[in-house]
Amino acid sequence: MHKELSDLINRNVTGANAVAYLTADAKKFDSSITVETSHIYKVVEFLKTNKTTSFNSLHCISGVDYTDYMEVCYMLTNYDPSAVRNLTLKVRVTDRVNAAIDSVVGQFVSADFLEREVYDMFGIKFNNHPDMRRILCPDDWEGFPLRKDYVAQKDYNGMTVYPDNKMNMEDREFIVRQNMIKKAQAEKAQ
Amino acid sequence: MNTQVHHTSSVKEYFGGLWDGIYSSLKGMWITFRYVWAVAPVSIEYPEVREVLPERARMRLFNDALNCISCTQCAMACPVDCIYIASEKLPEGSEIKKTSNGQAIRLHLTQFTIDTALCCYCGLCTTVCPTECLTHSHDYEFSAYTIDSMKYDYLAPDIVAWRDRIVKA
Amino acid sequence: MQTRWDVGEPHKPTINTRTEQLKSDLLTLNMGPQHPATHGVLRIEIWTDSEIVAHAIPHIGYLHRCMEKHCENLDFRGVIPFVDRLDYLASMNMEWNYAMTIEKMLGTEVPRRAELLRILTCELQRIASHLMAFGTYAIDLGAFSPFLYAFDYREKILRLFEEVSGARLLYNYIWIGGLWNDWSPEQISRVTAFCDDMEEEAKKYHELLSMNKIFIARTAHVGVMSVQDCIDFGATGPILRGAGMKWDLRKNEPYSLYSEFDFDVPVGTGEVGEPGDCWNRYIVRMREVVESIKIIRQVIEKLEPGSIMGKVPKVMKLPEGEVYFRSECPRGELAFHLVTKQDSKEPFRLKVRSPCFTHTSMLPRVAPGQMIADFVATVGSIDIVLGEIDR
Amino acid sequence: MQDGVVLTTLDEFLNWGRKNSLWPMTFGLACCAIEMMATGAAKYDLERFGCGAFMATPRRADLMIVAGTVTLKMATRVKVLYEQMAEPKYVISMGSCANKGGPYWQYGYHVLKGVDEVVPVDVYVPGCPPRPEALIEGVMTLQKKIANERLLRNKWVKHA
Repeated sequence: MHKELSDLINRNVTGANAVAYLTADAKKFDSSITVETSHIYKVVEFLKTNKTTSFNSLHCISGVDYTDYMEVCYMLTNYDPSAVRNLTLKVRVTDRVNAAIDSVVGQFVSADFLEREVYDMFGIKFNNHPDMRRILCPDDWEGFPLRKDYVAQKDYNGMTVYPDNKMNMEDREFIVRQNMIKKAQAEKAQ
Repeated sequence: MNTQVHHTSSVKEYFGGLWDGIYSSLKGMWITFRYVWAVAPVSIEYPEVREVLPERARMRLFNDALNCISCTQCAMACPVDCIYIASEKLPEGSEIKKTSNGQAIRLHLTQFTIDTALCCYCGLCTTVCPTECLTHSHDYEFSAYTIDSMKYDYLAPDIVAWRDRIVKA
Repeated sequence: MQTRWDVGEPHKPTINTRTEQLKSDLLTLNMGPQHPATHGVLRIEIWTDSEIVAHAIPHIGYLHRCMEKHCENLDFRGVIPFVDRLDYLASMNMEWNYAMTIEKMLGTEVPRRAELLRILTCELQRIASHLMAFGTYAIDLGAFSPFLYAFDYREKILRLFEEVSGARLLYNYIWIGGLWNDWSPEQISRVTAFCDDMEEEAKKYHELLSMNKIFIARTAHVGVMSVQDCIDFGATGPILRGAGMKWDLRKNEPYSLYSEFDFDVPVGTGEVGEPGDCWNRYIVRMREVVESIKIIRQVIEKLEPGSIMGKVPKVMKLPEGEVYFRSECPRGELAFHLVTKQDSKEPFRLKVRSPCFTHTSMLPRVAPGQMIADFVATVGSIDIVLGEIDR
Repeated sequence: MQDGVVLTTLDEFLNWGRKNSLWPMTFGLACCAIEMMATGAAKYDLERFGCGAFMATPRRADLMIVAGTVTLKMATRVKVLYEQMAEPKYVISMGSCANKGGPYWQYGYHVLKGVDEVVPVDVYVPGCPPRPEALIEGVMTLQKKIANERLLRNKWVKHA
């Protein structure tokens, strides 16, 4: 299904160069279509409006951080009992400092919250999104938590995130302290 | 339409609606009123009447330190990392003690603490323990005034006293 | 008739001309993180014009417990207790969906008895979750006694789950490859007894609340969401069915053994009020309880002895790949997007697609033009759980 | 004069009155809130301890049961709610999450490690979630604590 779909996209949306990634074992893994980042809005619009393989709902947008590039996966479905279709559309973002993709809120209203969550967790901004704010973390939160190189901030308006007296440090270093005591007794004995 | 458009209802509609309201409420109230005699009381007077917990209930963790061979399987299986185990090598000549099911204890357990304030009572540690010494007891009455009193050191003598107090399944 | 929910400009205040000069601006109201009607820690910023909601902006994230960051550092068995805590009213369905995602990737074969018992437990969990929704929805509208009835029968289910798994609410019972322990025949007979009582109880709830004139006045024609609206917003489960579309993953994309059972999918037909309003969403949930009882009875007939745990390696190493698995939960379609690296012991990325997350995004579309009391009824009727929204 | 018969009996009477009418505030955060509701429901009835009337506003409540995970975004609200409560106020921290961060302490960048960082806690109820009986036992432990409070004996006698 993915092969013809990617050819269909390439024919209708110029410059989208959709590449279908087919997994060896379809029963175990999902296959997907990777699309050019700048053409994401046109591809989604085409997938929604074309007659033959239409997808009328955006099920989920999930970001994945592969350290050298970040991927945004759009899961499209067709809510029509007669023609049930699912598709995973992928877009790659290489720029980690100010990453930006076109928002698809124009086509699917459900993308509003989903894109805000991808921005909150990965720092990928979405152009012409009605309300580009963090959704889960507080607005003045530093850093983007789900990136692989994320380090939690020390404290957040007065409360320490990892207080030392709660980390059970003395239990973890129990072995280290035992060895030091034994070494001290050994020196005293000599 | 959300904002109810104000329409003047006829006399029949008005009294009909009134009767519907009273009748449907009365039917609901009759169901509740039947509970006075028709249904046995449901609530359990907790301190006096204690419900018998099922055999697999997962309450406070208990470790029978004599049988523990300090293999740290439970510490690795715990998703929350709240089990802290330390053990040391036995000196050469000492005799090897046996656990209840016959396994030899080669390491001497020096520390076995579980921080029940972090524990999520998922039971993954009890399934991994080879000598079945780490189990869930049926004791849920251990609320405390201070947070540090919730870190239980299973080698301490008072824990053995606690063991006799609970009913161990 | 004025369109009820054009998102763009807010609802124009309907003040009659005489008080026009009164320069009354919109009042901002915080249906704050601590509020009896928000089912947890959801904050809705309401701009009201004298009791009519001009527009509403939901603020979530007050229960963001960084679950997806945890899943990147936990081995595959250690993730199950965290998946329980997503939708803590339907933990069994969460575990089952996660277990099926991993089993699809591993290709393990789950024995038939384990698969049947999974359907039994998850349908029981669906009844418990809908009872909870019924109880709290009645409290939102001021009726206290249905809450006590609902919790009385919910305790019976929790007792059964406690005997089987050991915990009352967060079970860690459905493992990857099968189940932790088995149901004894005595427990199965108690399930059939429970199903018979639950059937009468459902009729009693119908008389107690569904047909109550006050309840109908409070919920009929309130918070209407059309089918096209639901599909645009990606709403699923009782909300899509309440709007009138016959869509249930267990029927349309059958997973596990659901294709062997016959049950029908209740749909909001609008016998009271119109399809898509609060009453129809509520009645779809109550009819789903009866359908679940039908499924449980068929499962108990088909049960036969056998092993309950498939062949799963002791240390689980998953090949490289990506899976997106959807299943039908009491609140809608839950899905897990799992990405793994070659021979990894923990998931590289586990994204949870939460139905309540998309249902909350519908509130700004439905709120304008409603009274505040009706807005409370709408929030109650979409039955959201904050653990799943904020993850 | 400190522990004279008059002040002690008066104190006991006051403590008896206050400990048997603790009004909790509906403050459900997460899974423990469901167990708190189950405690308030018919089977394990909290009403038998005079503790069943769940008040919506902090003004009319004198017991705050923190049931669930307190996140950093929610912590400021917990502090504000605590300050809005009338003075003889008590806090029960219910569940591992409220005690010390619970299962979310390791990678929980957004989770407050224990509610006692923002609010003084009287009784910690362990469990995840604690059984309804464990919550009732927590309320009884709090009642023991209230029973021997020294209300009059400290205030009236200045140079005690």
